[in-house]
Amino acid sequence: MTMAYRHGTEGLDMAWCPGCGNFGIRNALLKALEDLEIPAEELVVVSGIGQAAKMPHYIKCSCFNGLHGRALPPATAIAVCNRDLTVIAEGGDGDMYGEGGNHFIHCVRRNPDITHLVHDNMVYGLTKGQASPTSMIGFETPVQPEGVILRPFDPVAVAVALDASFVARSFAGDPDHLSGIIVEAVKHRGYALVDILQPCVSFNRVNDYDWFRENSFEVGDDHDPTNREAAFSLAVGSEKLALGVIYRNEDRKTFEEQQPVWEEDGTPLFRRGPDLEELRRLAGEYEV
Amino acid sequence: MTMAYRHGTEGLDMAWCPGCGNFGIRNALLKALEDLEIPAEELVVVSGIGQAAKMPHYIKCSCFNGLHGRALPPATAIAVCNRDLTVIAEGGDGDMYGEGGNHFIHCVRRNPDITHLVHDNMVYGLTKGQASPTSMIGFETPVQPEGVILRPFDPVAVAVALDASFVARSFAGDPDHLSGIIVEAVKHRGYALVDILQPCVSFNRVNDYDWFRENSFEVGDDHDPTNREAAFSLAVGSEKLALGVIYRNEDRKTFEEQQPVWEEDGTPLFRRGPDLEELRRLAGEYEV
Amino acid sequence: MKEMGNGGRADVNLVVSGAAGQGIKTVEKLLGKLLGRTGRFVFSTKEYMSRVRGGSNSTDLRVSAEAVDCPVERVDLLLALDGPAIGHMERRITEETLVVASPGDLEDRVGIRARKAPVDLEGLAEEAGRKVYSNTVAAGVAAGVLGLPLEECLPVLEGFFGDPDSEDVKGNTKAFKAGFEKGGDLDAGLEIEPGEAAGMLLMSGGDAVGMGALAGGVRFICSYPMSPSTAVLVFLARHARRFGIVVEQAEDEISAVNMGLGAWYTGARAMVTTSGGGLSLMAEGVSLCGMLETPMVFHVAQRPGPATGLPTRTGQEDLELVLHAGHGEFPRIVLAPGTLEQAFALTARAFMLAEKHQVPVFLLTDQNLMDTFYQVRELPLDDVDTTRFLAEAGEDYRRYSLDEGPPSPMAVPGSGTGLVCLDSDEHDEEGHITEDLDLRVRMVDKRLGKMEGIAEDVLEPELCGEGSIIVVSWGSTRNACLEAAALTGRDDLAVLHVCQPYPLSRKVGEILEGADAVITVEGNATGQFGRLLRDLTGITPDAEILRYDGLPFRADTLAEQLSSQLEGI
Amino acid sequence: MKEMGNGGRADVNLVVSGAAGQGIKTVEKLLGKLLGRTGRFVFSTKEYMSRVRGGSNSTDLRVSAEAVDCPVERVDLLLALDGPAIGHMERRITEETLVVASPGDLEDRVGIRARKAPVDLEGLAEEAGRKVYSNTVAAGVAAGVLGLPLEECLPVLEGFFGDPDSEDVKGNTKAFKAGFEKGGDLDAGLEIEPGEAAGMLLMSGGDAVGMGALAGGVRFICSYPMSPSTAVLVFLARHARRFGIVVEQAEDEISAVNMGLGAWYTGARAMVTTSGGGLSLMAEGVSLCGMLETPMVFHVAQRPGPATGLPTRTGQEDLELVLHAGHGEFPRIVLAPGTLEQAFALTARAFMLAEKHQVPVFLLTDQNLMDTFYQVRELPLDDVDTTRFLAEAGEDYRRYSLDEGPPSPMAVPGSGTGLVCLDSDEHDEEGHITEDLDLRVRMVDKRLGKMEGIAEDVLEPELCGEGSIIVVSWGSTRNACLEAAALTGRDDLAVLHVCQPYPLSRKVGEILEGADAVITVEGNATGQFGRLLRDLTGITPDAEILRYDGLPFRADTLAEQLSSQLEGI
Ligand SMILES: Cc1ncc(C[n+]2csc(CCOP(=O)(O)OP(=O)(O)O)c2C)c(N)n1
Ligand SMILES: Cc1ncc(C[n+]2csc(CCOP(=O)(O)OP(=O)(O)O)c2C)c(N)n1
Ligand code: SF4
Ligand code: SF4
Ligand SMILES: [Mg+2]
Ligand SMILES: [Mg+2]
Repeated sequence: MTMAYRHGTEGLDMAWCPGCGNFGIRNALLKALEDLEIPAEELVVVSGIGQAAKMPHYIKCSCFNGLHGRALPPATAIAVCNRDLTVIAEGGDGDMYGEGGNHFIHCVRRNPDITHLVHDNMVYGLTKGQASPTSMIGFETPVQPEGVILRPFDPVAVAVALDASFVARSFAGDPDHLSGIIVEAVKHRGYALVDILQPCVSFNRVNDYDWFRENSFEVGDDHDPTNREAAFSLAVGSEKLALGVIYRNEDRKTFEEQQPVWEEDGTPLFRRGPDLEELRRLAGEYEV
Repeated sequence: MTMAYRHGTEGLDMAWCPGCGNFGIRNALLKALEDLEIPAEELVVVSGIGQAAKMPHYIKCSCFNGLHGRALPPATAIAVCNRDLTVIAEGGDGDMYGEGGNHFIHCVRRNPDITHLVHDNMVYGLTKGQASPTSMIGFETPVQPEGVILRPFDPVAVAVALDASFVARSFAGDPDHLSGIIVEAVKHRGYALVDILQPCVSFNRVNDYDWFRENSFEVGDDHDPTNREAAFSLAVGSEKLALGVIYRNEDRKTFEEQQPVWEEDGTPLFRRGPDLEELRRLAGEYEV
Repeated sequence: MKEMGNGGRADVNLVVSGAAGQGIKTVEKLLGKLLGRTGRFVFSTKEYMSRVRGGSNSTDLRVSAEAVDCPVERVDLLLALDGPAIGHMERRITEETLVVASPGDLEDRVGIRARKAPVDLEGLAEEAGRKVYSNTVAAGVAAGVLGLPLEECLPVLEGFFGDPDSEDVKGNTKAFKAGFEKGGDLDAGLEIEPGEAAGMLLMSGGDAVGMGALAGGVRFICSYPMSPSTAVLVFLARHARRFGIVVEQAEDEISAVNMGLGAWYTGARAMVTTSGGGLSLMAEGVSLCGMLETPMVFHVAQRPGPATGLPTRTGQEDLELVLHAGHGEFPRIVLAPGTLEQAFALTARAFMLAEKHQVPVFLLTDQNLMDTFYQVRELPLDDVDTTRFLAEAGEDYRRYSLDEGPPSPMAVPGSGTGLVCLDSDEHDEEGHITEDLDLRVRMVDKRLGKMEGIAEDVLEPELCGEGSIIVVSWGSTRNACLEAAALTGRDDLAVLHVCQPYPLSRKVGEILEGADAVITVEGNATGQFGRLLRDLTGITPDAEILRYDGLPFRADTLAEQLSSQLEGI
Repeated sequence: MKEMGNGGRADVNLVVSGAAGQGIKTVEKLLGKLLGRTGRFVFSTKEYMSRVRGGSNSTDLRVSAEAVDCPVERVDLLLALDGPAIGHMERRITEETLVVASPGDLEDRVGIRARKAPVDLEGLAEEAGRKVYSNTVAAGVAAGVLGLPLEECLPVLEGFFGDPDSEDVKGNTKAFKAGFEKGGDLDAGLEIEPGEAAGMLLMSGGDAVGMGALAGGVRFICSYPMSPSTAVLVFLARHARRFGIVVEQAEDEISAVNMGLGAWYTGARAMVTTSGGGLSLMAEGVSLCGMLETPMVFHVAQRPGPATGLPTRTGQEDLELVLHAGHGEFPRIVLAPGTLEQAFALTARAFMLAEKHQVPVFLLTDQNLMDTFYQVRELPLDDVDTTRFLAEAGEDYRRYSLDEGPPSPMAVPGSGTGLVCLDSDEHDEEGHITEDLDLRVRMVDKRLGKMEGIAEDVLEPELCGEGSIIVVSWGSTRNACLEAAALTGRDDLAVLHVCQPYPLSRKVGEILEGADAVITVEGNATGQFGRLLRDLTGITPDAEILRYDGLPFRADTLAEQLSSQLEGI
């Protein structure tokens, strides 16, 4: 069994900028995988394109590094076709909420048993600093020289509105908090969103480590994450960003659980061949 | 001035099934346009593909009947390029929340001054009865023979989570209510969603006129639509569907209002030519 | 080449026309069953508007004692379920056509030059119990005109309408009998003798593709509904439990193709079914498929474009689309069945080819093929190649190894202790992102190098006839071309049918090289296959017969077009 | 054909290499300014990795007293900002190359066979105040080696680094001077005399396309960021207020193209800018454009694929994509500029053609063109055709009138009392959905009929030289082909440059007909333009020179390839 956390950084040519929040996320993820004891060969990380989406190249795992914005559909399919695999979909805020926004909505509705890690740096990193869906109003970029005018997308509020089965937020600058949340998210049966506040030191000079610290707060013990209205209030009720598990709905069945293919047989689909005999019977039914 | 409501049904070969909720919506829309006194030549209805999306062919207006799922982007562009036009985007639940889901999210963020009418029949009508994003769990169709397993999309809750500037729901079976809501929506400065419960007599035998009547209620006078948390509670707090104006946020600026092109000049863009003299100056700035 | 169309009554072409919602489909299904059970051959095709109710649609049912497998323009018997149906069919009505319609509807159309047979369909239906039985009355008339034995029909009716003691069966049976009697009384001279059709399988194009997918081992289908491709999604949904398939309706086509690739990454054979517009949306996914070298089967059922076009009609306008969809360069395969048997066999083969060569395979059909049905003797189940091409992921597994292949051995995650890494960027052998530009070149060469193995698996064209003037058909036009060529009565004609447009068998060039003249037949306005032919063989067609009004080629009118083209050659 | 490359020191190719984030861009910009101001000509191109920090990138600056407009492989002077840069450049370093690097970095690379010039860039920078001035030291070294007059350089520095009294300007000036002195001391024999470059415009491909769009009257651009096309979006965003343009970043490419069509429906000239992957996503929108007959300009800046491929590199792999993107059949135009002047002129022309013919126009560039910069004398502003082609919507306006054209006169909503109706379904003259199949045929014929008018506006190819062996270049390879042909020293060569691949001018066929041999040069692996040539002219190239490693063609190595191909002919 090869552990997913085996990788150091030595020998890896990592394309992230020194000081980037992605390093903190990587550390937290490795820690979580270590705690979860997931063998590397049973872990599939699915990502899109962007700086965040390079993660699977920097940890020990199988991966499907597909198209920008399109991580969730393959992640869903992988989870439903082979239930022995642990599936994590990972990428940036542009990737997951911009180009991939429609998959986000419908993946939440589908509720596959996957963990969704979004590196939310409120900017497009890889393409050099345009606004992302979560950029703040007034944020200036080469494409928005007079500042962003679109209302920022609030993934947590929207996920609650979609009745996602697990919704959390954490911070790249607090790897302990983050790894704890990731462990919970992976253990959660069903779709689990972790929106991760992530400083981008190269293109986002506004939302830096300090800004995130000053503009977030930890969800208190008094919060009942199974209360949807309370979760929504927590998400939108304050100027500051709530950190922690904001909502969970354990009543929802997963996508996989409801598939006839898994009702009686646990064999991964790739080990199942065509049933030509049954097909012969079916063809026979076309006899007039 | 040609009034948009001039069209009768005579001479029109309307492709809707007898008894379809779309007729009620059409009546309500014509009534609203009449009340609003919008000249036909200043009205543009933008639609996608589906039974609902055929609406612009059945009223007197200019129209952009584009692709399935893609009504909101052209509607936004039309509104921002010519502020003399009244723009309505109209289509079905599959069109707007399925194929077009990403545009829905980001259009709400953009807040153009358009009215968004969604015929929500909880089914794909034109393609003969598959599940739509709003279909109820257990709804059986040829593609979902054992019933829908995805959690239905709640457009109202999501729009509130996105802080849409106007969110309402109405019912095709109550054209008076609906036309009143449409009038408010069109008058509203900014993006206005009207999710319209619409019976499909051919493919949705579950959510028929009676079902909608029994499973909806009118928002009471005590509801404060400017209260976002209250709006959310109204949207998700009951098994039944709230009808009326559920949320409004008049503080948001529209997309158009924030465009430099409109700051000093009200001329529609098509009447503005290139400024070659200014371009000559710009080119001069490249002299080393 | 098939001998047919002696001009006599070898076959009767019966058309049922009416509005959407009037139950044409019931007539068509019922008659199909009745004709098959009584030993007749039947071919059916339909044309319909993009609406749920109203308008005017029609279904052709061509009936014969011999096998029939393509449409004709000629209408021998028209069952008009409403007034507008007569207008809708007017162009195809001749003096020979027997038009059965209600007296009122017929009178309104005094102009038509046809054999008029007023039958009060609604009245007879009401007598039988309910007005909605009109379509059953019509079916009865048809059965009577065609001279089917009533006693053989009755048991079929029972099976068809459900519980034999139910009101419905009784009413429908009464209605049918009433119609049957009228039909017989018309003495139309349109009887068709029974043939050897007993025991054959009556299926549609959609069924054939669906069963081909089952034979190909499909385990996952994800698609967004789009006419005329939805039939395959519905077919597999119906059989999902029985055959162990995950069937998912996607939020959009982009999700569908990306889910499909995810499924196949785990080794679950996957497909998507869509039409041109949906494939346009999948274009980036096609390119991803090319880069990841993850197999995928794309069923593309064509309809006329551009954009929404004519959503329920037929065309062959998307050949160049499937040839070029997606950015960048990578190999692909395009298959285009011409018969139901081919639809079955090529669909199954598409899965094998996709997995073997790790490329996108396009199965190009159209509304014409999807919505048609006729009898086939049996499905070539024994010829299905069920080989799998999956490796195990050993400790040092490298998904894009340059040591073997092309293609590099494909393993799936969880199949061993090794890791399976895919990357949409240019990548190294392990599947990690690279900026090594030499490696880039080797990876390009490796991907394109797969074309060699693909060429070895190419399907040969089918040459029918000995003539030196060759009519070239591809995809669903096969049967109409064959019959049309026969109908011209000229023995200098041969028909070459291509069921794999890309890559193209060398044979195609060799055969056409030797021809005196080449005439292509295509369902588009610009001659896309003709261009491909010139590109791949250097041969330019001498003449093109193109149809792009949304209707399929029909044997008799195509024969006329062929004849007039031949005059010019 | 241009006379160049006498092998002497007519030009110096200087390369700055280092990690992302080390300020290569500053050196490149500063040197560009210095060279221009002091009368030298400069051509620049860069290659970089898809990352924000680290890795190894490089920028070529080719300097001459004569105009230079394309890259060479040869490196005369390498400024290596860090150790890995030397490794990165190793393949291009010869014994002739003067390598300037810090002593430590040079020592680590004892193997390299080059003229080594150890300069302690960081040390000198620290002496000048801060380590980050290293790149300015490097620029100073370059200026010294090239023999620029220091007194002319200093005022430029001030303008470049901002407020003359600031710490920054002082420190940078000090750093520059220190480097300059070192550079002069090296006595490298790489001085370049001043030429006639004064007063010329130094601009990039991105700038040229951006200004072309302004000249074309762009009023709306909506796009999703994607290298290497984003430069145009950024350019127009910067000038949005000044020129009255709506600039919007879309949520995805699908939104971008549909917004663009909406804008142009209102008569606001619109464009999108994207790369191959983005265009794949827009394919359905392209088809919509074809059906609605609403104009649209697509700027497609190519990069190597498939899928994500090499996002920051160059290639010409998407010609067939733009030729076929979108389902169904409709006319289109493809333009592919070869110079900055063409980039400007063709972009402006794209808007005119789109509106005149009501079709999608593709402006096909690549990273090579986007990221290059050099001097141009002036932009052909006076040649811009600013005609508008909009009608007024009168009372009975029918958007798809068959009475006039093709194209039918295009009016926009609100321009009159009439209604303007567009429909993605097949439609009648008023723009309403139809199922009239005769009308369908007429509408197809009308749409395709626009090809005639388009053909009249086709741009002729440019033939340089008298030779009978013709090197065919398209798009951004023009300048490299011209110089390479000259470098071969053979007078039997001519270069034919095609700036409009589709439709292709008849002239192309006529010219090539008469050639003794045809050699195509393309930045892809399968010879896409060669295929198009065969399709449209019947001519098959005798040889193809293909490059697909993500780098542009360079004149000197291309000349060698040409020479070796010529041996075979
Ligand atoms: C279809 C498509 N469009 C655009 C791009 C270009 N692109 C690559 S990454 C990216 C955005 C990166 O932002 P984000 O997802 O937030 O990730 P980050 O780099 O900030 O981690 C874009 C626009 C692409 N690769 N594919
Ligand atoms: C890209 C694309 N995918 C699929 C279709 C087929 N299609 C047309 S309408 C429709 C759904 C109709 O449902 P809805 O939007 O709810 O409208 P309704 O007919 O119910 O009013 C679909 C899937 C299409 N036209 N384009
Ligand atoms: S660009 Fe920003 S997000 Fe990307 S690696 Fe650098 S700091 Fe991190
Ligand atoms: S199919 Fe349903 S939604 Fe469409 S017209 Fe008929 S009843 Fe209305
Ligand atoms: Mg980001
Ligand atoms: Mg619907």
